[in-house]
Amino acid sequence: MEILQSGTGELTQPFDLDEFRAWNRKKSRKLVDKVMPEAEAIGKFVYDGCYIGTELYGTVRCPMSLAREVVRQRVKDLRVCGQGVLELDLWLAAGLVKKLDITYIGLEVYGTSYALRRAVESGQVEKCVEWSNGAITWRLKAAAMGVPFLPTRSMLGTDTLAYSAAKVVADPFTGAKVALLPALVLDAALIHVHRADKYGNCQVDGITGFAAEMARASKRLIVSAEEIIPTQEIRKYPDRTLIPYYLVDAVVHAPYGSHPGEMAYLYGRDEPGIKEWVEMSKTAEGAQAYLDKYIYNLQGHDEYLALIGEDRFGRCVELREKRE
Amino acid sequence: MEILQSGTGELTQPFDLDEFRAWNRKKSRKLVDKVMPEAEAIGKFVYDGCYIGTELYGTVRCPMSLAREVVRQRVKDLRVCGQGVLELDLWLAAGLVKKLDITYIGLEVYGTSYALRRAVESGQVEKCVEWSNGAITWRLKAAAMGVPFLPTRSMLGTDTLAYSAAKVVADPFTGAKVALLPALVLDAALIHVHRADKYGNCQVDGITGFAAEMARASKRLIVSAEEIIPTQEIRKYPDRTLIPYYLVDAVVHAPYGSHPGEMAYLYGRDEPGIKEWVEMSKTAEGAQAYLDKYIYNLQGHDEYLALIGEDRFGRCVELREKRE
Amino acid sequence: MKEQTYSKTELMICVAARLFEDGATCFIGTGIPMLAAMLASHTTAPNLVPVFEFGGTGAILEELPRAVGEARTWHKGISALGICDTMENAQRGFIDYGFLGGAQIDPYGNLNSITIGDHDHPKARLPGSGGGNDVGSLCWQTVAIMQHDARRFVPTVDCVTTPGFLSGPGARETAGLPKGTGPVYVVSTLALMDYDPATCRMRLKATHPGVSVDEVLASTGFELLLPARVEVNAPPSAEELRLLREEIDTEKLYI
Amino acid sequence: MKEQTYSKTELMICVAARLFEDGATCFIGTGIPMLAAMLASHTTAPNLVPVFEFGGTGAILEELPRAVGEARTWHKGISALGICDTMENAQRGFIDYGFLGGAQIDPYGNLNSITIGDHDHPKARLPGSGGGNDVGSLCWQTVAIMQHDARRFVPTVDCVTTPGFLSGPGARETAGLPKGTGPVYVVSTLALMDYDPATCRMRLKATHPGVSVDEVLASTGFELLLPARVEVNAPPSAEELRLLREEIDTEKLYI
Repeated sequence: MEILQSGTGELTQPFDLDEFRAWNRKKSRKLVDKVMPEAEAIGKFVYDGCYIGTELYGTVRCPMSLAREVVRQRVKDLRVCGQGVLELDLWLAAGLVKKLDITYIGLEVYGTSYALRRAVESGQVEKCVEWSNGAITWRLKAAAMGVPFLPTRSMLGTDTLAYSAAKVVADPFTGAKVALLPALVLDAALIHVHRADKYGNCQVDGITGFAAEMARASKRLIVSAEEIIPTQEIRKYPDRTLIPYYLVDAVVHAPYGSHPGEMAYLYGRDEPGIKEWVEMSKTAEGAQAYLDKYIYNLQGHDEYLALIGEDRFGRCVELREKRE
Repeated sequence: MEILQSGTGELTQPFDLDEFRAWNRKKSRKLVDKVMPEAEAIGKFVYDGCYIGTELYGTVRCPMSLAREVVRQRVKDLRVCGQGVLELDLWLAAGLVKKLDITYIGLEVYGTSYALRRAVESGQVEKCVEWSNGAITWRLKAAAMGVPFLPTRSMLGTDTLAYSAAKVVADPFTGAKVALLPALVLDAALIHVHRADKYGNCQVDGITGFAAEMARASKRLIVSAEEIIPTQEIRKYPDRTLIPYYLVDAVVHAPYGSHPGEMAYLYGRDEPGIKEWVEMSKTAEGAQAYLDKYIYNLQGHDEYLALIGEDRFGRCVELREKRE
Repeated sequence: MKEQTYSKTELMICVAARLFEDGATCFIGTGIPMLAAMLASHTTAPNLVPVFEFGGTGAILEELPRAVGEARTWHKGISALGICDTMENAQRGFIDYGFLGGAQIDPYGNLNSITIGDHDHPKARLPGSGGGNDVGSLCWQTVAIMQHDARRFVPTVDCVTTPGFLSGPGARETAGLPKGTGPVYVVSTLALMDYDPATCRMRLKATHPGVSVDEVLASTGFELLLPARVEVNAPPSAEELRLLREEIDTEKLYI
Repeated sequence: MKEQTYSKTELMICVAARLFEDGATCFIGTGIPMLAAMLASHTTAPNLVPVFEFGGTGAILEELPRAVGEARTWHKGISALGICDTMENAQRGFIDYGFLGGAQIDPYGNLNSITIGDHDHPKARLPGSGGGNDVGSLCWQTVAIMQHDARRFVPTVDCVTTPGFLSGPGARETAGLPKGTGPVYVVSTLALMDYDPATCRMRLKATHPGVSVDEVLASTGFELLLPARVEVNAPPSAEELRLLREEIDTEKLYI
């Protein structure tokens, strides 16, 4: 296969599809109760140096309670597939991240991430390998499909490609140039859903982002759910199962698990909560104070819920998207 | 790109992704009423020599009423992407098919298709290019993704590959062999759904087969629906939209449109109806008599509904899958 | 136990059903594999996870599916998605077993369901590869279920539709098929076969009750390897027959 | 009509909003593009089909989205699927326009949002490519919305994050990007720019009211082409301002 161009970025997480297949072969297909506390789930499946990803944004259906637990347990040297807002900001501010396959880390309407700037400009993050959002998703999709790569017509001709680990080849059918995106298999993934049963069968309302792809591209999958439902409900609507149980290693019950972000149809964004991070993260000291207040000083998500309080959650619930 | 092996099968439908992009650019994004009778839909969008596909099986959520209309209009020299039961049998028996990208055509529990045997063994079907079910779906998926090919680890080392138009190359990341499946863009596709609005936004219950992929891989898409629903219902549950309106060219209202096949949660298979075809299709004359009785002698689906009658449909409704 | 009569097909289904591993994911093709899977899920493999091509996974098999896409393939199931989900699960290594049929099989377990005779001018056009090739390529272990006669058990299949061991040891890996995959058993109307690990050739494992080794050999169009000891399969139990006749194939589609 | 005061940002949003084609599919990035799209859908482009990265298509923009995945991006929408649906729609040619921002832009419309300075030892680490590269690669026409000063309008961007015309005529096609795609406009705080078809270089099209051509040129770090006649953009209408202030950015996030 003649390579017309190779991105100079490191393949941060080398892959071997047969090894991934062998891993998947060992995962149990039995219906086993996987409900456990967040501390146990993160303690068991997220480890120093592991390659990890979170699905959707810190402000949208994001496993924020799990992301906070990763900080609380001070897991180090993470390699992260990075598209995120608050959740990756917390990890960067806590100094947990060593390498990034980065697509976008920022504060959306509030601009550039201060935590990202500090972590990268200081050299604390050792490597940034660049990708587009489409590309990183297609990399997960390649792993989810069980193939070594997927082609795309995106990224061609740019430095995004030059600083990636993609390769450009000529399509053998038409001769057209395409970029090949290597499959990305995660060591661990965190995904937050509306509902799951105790075995890990998951349903999501609204957009599905890249949950289906990331769930299938991960060796270990920790799911947090707003609600734990009976399996009977899953079996009644099997066409709503976005993530089947056999992909899942842990199910964590996490009401308001996306706070201060939103959960469609359940609660809206907590804008003051988001702005608090935006303001405090402007300095390293402020960020540290935020981590103390919302993570290190708390035992877990239950204490976080108590700290935020029913009043504030109530206001978020009022702001929820409704089916009309 | 070094080619290690090339299937000897013809690329029955050559493709050019930029031409497909240009086609898609011209498709209207406006919300326009596309409801029309089946005769008009087939007359407008299915033409002699076109490359066509149907989604799912003749016995399962299959656009049987549209498939019968294709026979009624005696559209000739069809090139067909073939995975089917009753619907493709009807086309083969009616002598409409010139070339097949075949994966499976048979009668499932009732065995080999007599119509297929007659059509191929007599030379009436000029070419059979072989694929696996996975491969043909991934070919549609490639087109749906807008890429020239998708890799797979299926088909390697077999005559299925040798008689296909796939190519084997070495993965440039790991050196492993993979088969590349060329994108397949259909001239026309027929898909039957549970519900659609007048613009063509579609919902399906139960398995989705390859509807999402085929809808996105087709230049013209004719949808038949058991029920036409208000767009308000679509906008209330946008997460149920499997096929968005901008892909759709015609919406045909077709209650019991999958008969004698089933429609999950609405009606079950009409086993005697299926057996009637199995028996009659054993001979060319029998098949012809069936076509006369159920297609040529009728003006359209309304007359078909009258011929079958409410009693028989009622029995099928009793046999439907229920949510429990 | 009172002796019961049973058909060759019933026996074959029972022998196949006993091969299902409890708690394993099994890709179920049309026909006999469906009956065997359903029987297994009612007997020795209650935690079997059936996987059907067009998207149904984890169905409770209360009624026999007659098509790989009908609602019975996801009845009270875990998920009802699409063919890509299923095939990509297999490609990613999540499907333990595949149960398949074919018109011809060769000593290496390669199956043919494309044509008898020349591909472009066939004597008989068969249904085509279907999901068979994907199952044979991508599932960890495949089990073929076949009528047993010398026209079906042939030295060389007219088309290799579904890969067995291809030309022998190492051939799958050389072709690029996933590591560690391949055929494990053939269940026929006469016997149960496995494969010799050294040569990858089909080997008799156990005859059906009342069938002699000679009859099996005479009905096989190639040299079937013989182990040191040929076992004999147990006949269908009364309960297996009752399930098959009264709960599984109530419409007598197969038995 | 009574004269109204307005900010540069408000004017920029109005000029951008007027570029939306009614009935077109538009990929909307975070920030100013969201306000412009919402304003357009309330004025000249009621049949606009907004497309948001993580799966929302055809939303009715009743409230300003603040994130490209929040529920407002599919509120009363046509479909709420995933990022693959959206990106693959673009790759397949279904997205007419993309509205984008960036930290730097060069004469060929290439955008940078990766780093200022050396990639591996940056002076400033920016958010990254995000969906920008996909939009610039795959949508038919892209419109950049930028603050206008010489630090942002630069002769060469530090990283080509999102492709404009790359190095000039034919470069996109040579690189393999889809035929017929590319940047069409830049809306800045000072002016509206398009591109000269012969050279693919940025060209002044219309200044904002009260802004001189010289001011635009002085704020541009490269030679901006001048057409025979430079137009002047209409100021925001009273209705545009009312919509922006009272219905769109009610939380004053941007204006």
